[in-house]
Amino acid sequence: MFKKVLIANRGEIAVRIIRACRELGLQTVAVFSEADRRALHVRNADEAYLLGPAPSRESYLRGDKIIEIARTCGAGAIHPGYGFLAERADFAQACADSGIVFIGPKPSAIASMGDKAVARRTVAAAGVLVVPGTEAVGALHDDDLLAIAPVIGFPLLIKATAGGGGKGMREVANLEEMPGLLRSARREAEASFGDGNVYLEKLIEGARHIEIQLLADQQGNTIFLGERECSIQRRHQKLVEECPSPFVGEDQDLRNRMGQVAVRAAQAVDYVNAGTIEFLVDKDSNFYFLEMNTRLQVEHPVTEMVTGVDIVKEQIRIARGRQLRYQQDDIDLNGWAIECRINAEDPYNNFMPSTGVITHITPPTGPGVRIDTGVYAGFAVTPYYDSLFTKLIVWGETRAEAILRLRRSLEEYKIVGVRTNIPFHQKLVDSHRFMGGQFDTRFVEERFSIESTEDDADADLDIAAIIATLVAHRYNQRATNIVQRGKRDASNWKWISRWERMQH
Amino acid sequence: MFKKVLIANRGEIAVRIIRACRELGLQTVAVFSEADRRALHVRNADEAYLLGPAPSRESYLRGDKIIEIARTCGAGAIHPGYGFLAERADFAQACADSGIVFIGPKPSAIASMGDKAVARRTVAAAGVLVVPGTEAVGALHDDDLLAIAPVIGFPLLIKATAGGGGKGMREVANLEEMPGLLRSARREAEASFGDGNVYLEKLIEGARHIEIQLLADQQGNTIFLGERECSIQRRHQKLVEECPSPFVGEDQDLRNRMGQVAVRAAQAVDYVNAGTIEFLVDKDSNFYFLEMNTRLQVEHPVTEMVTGVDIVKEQIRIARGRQLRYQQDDIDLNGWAIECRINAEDPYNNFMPSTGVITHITPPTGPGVRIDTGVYAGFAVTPYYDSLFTKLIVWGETRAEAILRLRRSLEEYKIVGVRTNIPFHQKLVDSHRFMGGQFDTRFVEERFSIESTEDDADADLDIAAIIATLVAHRYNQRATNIVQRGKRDASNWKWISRWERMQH
Amino acid sequence: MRYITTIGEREFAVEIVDDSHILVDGKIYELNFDSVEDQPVYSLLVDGYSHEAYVYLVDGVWQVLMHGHFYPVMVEDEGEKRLRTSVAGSLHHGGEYHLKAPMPGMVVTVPVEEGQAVAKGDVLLVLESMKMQNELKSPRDGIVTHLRVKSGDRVEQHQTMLSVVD
Amino acid sequence: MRYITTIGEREFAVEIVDDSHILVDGKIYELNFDSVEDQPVYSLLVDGYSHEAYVYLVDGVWQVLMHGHFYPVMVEDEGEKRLRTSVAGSLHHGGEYHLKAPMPGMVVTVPVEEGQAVAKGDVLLVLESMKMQNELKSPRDGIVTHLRVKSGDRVEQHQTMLSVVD
Repeated sequence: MFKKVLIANRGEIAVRIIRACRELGLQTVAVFSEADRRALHVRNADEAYLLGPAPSRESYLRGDKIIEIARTCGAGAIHPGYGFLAERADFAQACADSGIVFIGPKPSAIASMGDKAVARRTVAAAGVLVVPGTEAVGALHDDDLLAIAPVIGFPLLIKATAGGGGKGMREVANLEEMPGLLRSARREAEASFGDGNVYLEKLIEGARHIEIQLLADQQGNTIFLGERECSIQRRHQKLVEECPSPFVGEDQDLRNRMGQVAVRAAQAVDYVNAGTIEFLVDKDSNFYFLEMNTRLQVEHPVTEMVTGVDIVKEQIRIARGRQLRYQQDDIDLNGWAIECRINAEDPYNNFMPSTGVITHITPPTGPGVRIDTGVYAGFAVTPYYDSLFTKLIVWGETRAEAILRLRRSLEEYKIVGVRTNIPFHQKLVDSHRFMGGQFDTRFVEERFSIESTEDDADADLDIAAIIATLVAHRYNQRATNIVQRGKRDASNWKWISRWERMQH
Repeated sequence: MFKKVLIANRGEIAVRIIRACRELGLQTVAVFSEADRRALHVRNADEAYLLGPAPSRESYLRGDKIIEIARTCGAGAIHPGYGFLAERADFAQACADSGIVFIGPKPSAIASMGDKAVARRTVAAAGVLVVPGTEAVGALHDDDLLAIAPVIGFPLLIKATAGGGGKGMREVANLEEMPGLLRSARREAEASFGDGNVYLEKLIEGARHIEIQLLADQQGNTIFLGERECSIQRRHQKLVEECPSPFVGEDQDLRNRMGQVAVRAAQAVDYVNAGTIEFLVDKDSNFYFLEMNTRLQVEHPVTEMVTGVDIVKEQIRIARGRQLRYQQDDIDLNGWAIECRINAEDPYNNFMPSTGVITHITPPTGPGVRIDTGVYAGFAVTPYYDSLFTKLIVWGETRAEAILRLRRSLEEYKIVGVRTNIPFHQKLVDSHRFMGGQFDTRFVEERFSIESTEDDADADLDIAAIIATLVAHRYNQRATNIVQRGKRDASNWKWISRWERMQH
Repeated sequence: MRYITTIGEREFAVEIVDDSHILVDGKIYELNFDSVEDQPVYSLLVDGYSHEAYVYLVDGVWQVLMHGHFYPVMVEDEGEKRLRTSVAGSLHHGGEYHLKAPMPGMVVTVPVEEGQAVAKGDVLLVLESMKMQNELKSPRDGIVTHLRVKSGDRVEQHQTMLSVVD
Repeated sequence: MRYITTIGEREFAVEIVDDSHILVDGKIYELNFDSVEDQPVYSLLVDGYSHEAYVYLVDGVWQVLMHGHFYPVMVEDEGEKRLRTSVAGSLHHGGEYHLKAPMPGMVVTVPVEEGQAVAKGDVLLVLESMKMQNELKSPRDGIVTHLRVKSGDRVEQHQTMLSVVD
């Protein structure tokens, strides 16, 4: 069986997968774009090969080149991570054709679940409820979609057929605005997946996004590892995930029913390896199949911390033909885990992406804290890839303990050089509705504002004034000194570069 | 009950305790010496007060000043951490006299266990086996000790009566060398504890150091949280600790017997709060009481990771008068944890302490990794305090998985600015005896050498040569350029400061 | 040194007495102020309390990020403050708005043309960065001028892409 | 540029061809070399393999710390190498040994006196740092001279505390 694994990805997930391989005694091969020579996955891997220029199309999406590298260096398997080539059936097939193990499901399963329209029909046929929407096959024209929309009813969602992660997704309130939204959705889908096809889905209001993590081996055993709550989203991008879901909570019956339906949906496509079934759950605990992600999820760590199962290692073991080491009865949920996605974006400037060299990091550590990251102090965050660069995951015996631990971790976390959404998470975690577990997928956009004034902020107004004045005072004094004396010596250069950092 | 806790300590343990307080919703007060203004515990606490100059005697050992600060700022409790004032019965008493809760045992229990000679008599009276040695009370003169030594038999150990952590401890092979060793042991004990008294103990050869973690509440419940293996030591300083012990392993009977004896020893002094009974265990699984540490241990995290109990939070709950949240039957050992103490010392230069500003840290992260630290990039490690500045703790489902995870974590861990003993840990973890769990307390000093040539080191000789040559080449080129052109501009200054760092 | 420090509606009269004392609205504070590793992270101990904040200077405003809250702060001496207050009215209206790239990226589409009238909130340009498409909107009514980019162009941070005038 | 690079008994003839090629004992390697954040941590990709090392320059020796192993490396051009080899004999013996403080600390005790004869391995001085007492021993036989410290003194790193001569 394979002894060397090529990781066809970058960032935190490439680092995560390299770690799993190392801990299994497997050799690791990184691939990288010109922008990523200094990236952590390149530093940590045993081998590393250049793919091409920074843009994904010329590097991380070059499946042909990646397979060629794997063959040349003798890697017997490829782990695709998430994004990029992870859900491309043609890539999985090309691996198989080259005698390389694709660490994931069979191409046929990726294809059935990857085309969201096919997926809906397949699972519906297996007796799983789906969210009402377009059921037609293949590429639908705008005319068709505009005609079907009123039948489904507004509000509805335009979604990318090849999609995921909120890319190419648009909410539509009425028929009038639909043509414009179709255009921008197709444009984004084309840019993200190389496929501009879209479909429609009814927008279930007040719904939660809850998903089931699955593991399936080649021997036909399929188990589920509890659920994850992923309702905290912005622009259809998940921001915070939990395991278990505060909505499911003690309702073991609901958990089991969702799990069993998820297993049935996976079995309907002969699913092998790790995968996730996403559901929308309404207030009355009715749940509807949304889509299946035929790959590792960003949020897998919360499940790992609560079940004790190392999902990435299990993926590799499955790909090596091993039987699952766990049966359904072995899976217990122990405690509570919450993940915050730390994105390079400015929460005070409409979440605009932020790039630059990270000059300093003080990470939170200590009991119950896990960080998955692809960066380090000195690394440059570039505009070419996703803004997610770090995940902060905490575990507690109870949800309350996990939240308190998250609060102290977010406060401890210092990142300088790019703006991050850490302040967003701090405000969110402090909100009463989050603490109470009372939120749906539209909570962040409709009921939450980072700008909202709160009592404790006012209390520190004088402290903010003092700090700003002291910094400004130092700045003025130093600037005067430099201008007056024209002293551009070593210590002043150091100071000047520091001020440059400050104005980032 | 108290709502604000003063932490009478510094470094990683002060940060650890602040975290526990925060996660319990308690206010925190740090104290600091002039050398520690920028320390992480000062940054992380809600309040922080200066104690005095850098030397411990003028700062962290100033119990009077600490109590005064606690009273002034309204802290209702003091957590002493380990070291400094943690095992000073007079300090615990002074807290009580000032109406401040000391988060630890009663002064009487500290006193009985703190005087090692009294401790030995007390637990022997409770039916616990002790290591043979001096049983006399009070201060023994050198003449007495030299007379008793041949009766106990050589080799033996001189140990500080007030001691712990290997300070003031000396091994004696014969009577001739004993007077000199007594002098140096007393000198070190005096310097470390302000008490030069020593006693003698037979050196049990081939023994392991295995200890039992205890928790006892004010209601009279005492439980043990499994054992820890602490045999990997150098100069009687622990370097690596595990939970469980590979020696005890599956021998649940031995574990229970040790645990029950430990509980009995603690109950003999009406013990309350967290504490540890240290045993020496010989090849035949006979175990002898060594001493009790009446405080939190450095190595408590391995127990936390395997039992899921947050020991520091439990200490605080106990101090608040709460009943233990666990009964003996609730305590399961799940998986395996190993801790490496990361010290600022140079393993290639006889483990000499290393000081300086830490300019860069890339910590290992990801699944199953915990770091407890008091430093960050930019912080100066000074010569005033212990060289332990970080603890790396890993968890795995099995010992094998934990070791593999430790290997990759040590390799990932980059610390620049001070030399660390990380390479020592890397070599140790790779040694066959460590992997096989076959070692006693003298293994590191007698059977292990970091200098030993190994095959894989030779394999990389050419790589080392290439890297050194490339760095030297860059250095020469740049130096030539600066000297020739006299260009001391901004970019050169940056470069010069970089070379200064390199020559640390 | 005396400053007038403004956060939103609140104004503070701040006097820096010496290295460890500051007077705020007549009240004296004892403090210990330090930066963390020459980074724009500051540690302030004031009357025993420990605070830590990021401070950035953006377009003349000190942005203080502390305990998860964001404070835009103006720090001025009396002369500066007077000047700003007296000219505020005349500067506020009129002039041009320059749309600068908030980050490096690629122009996806420019739905406006030179000379076109736009209303506040209209999309001027779509910029892609980090795989997200960001719609940049007009903060005011006006006419599009100086359109310097087209779709497919790569732009640097702070690069001016177009302007909107009255 | 050509260098003779020595690790223990092994000698490598190294020629730096260009930015991405190096010749070692006649064998060509393709490489990509970079430092991490201007720190003495270097990342080397050579023929696809990824290596990372700390490199420190101490007393003219390049200390390479890689994958948990320590390599003291001499890098010289041919002239330097010839010079060192030819004078090695004369430098090796005789002269003075200067005991320098390996770290900042406090002198606990000085068990030797000026003019005293010491043997290799004898303790010259006990230095306390980080709560540990470190015995500093003589690397050679000789006579103690230039004793500049006494117990209780604080010393800086690299400060010469005493010498041992033939």
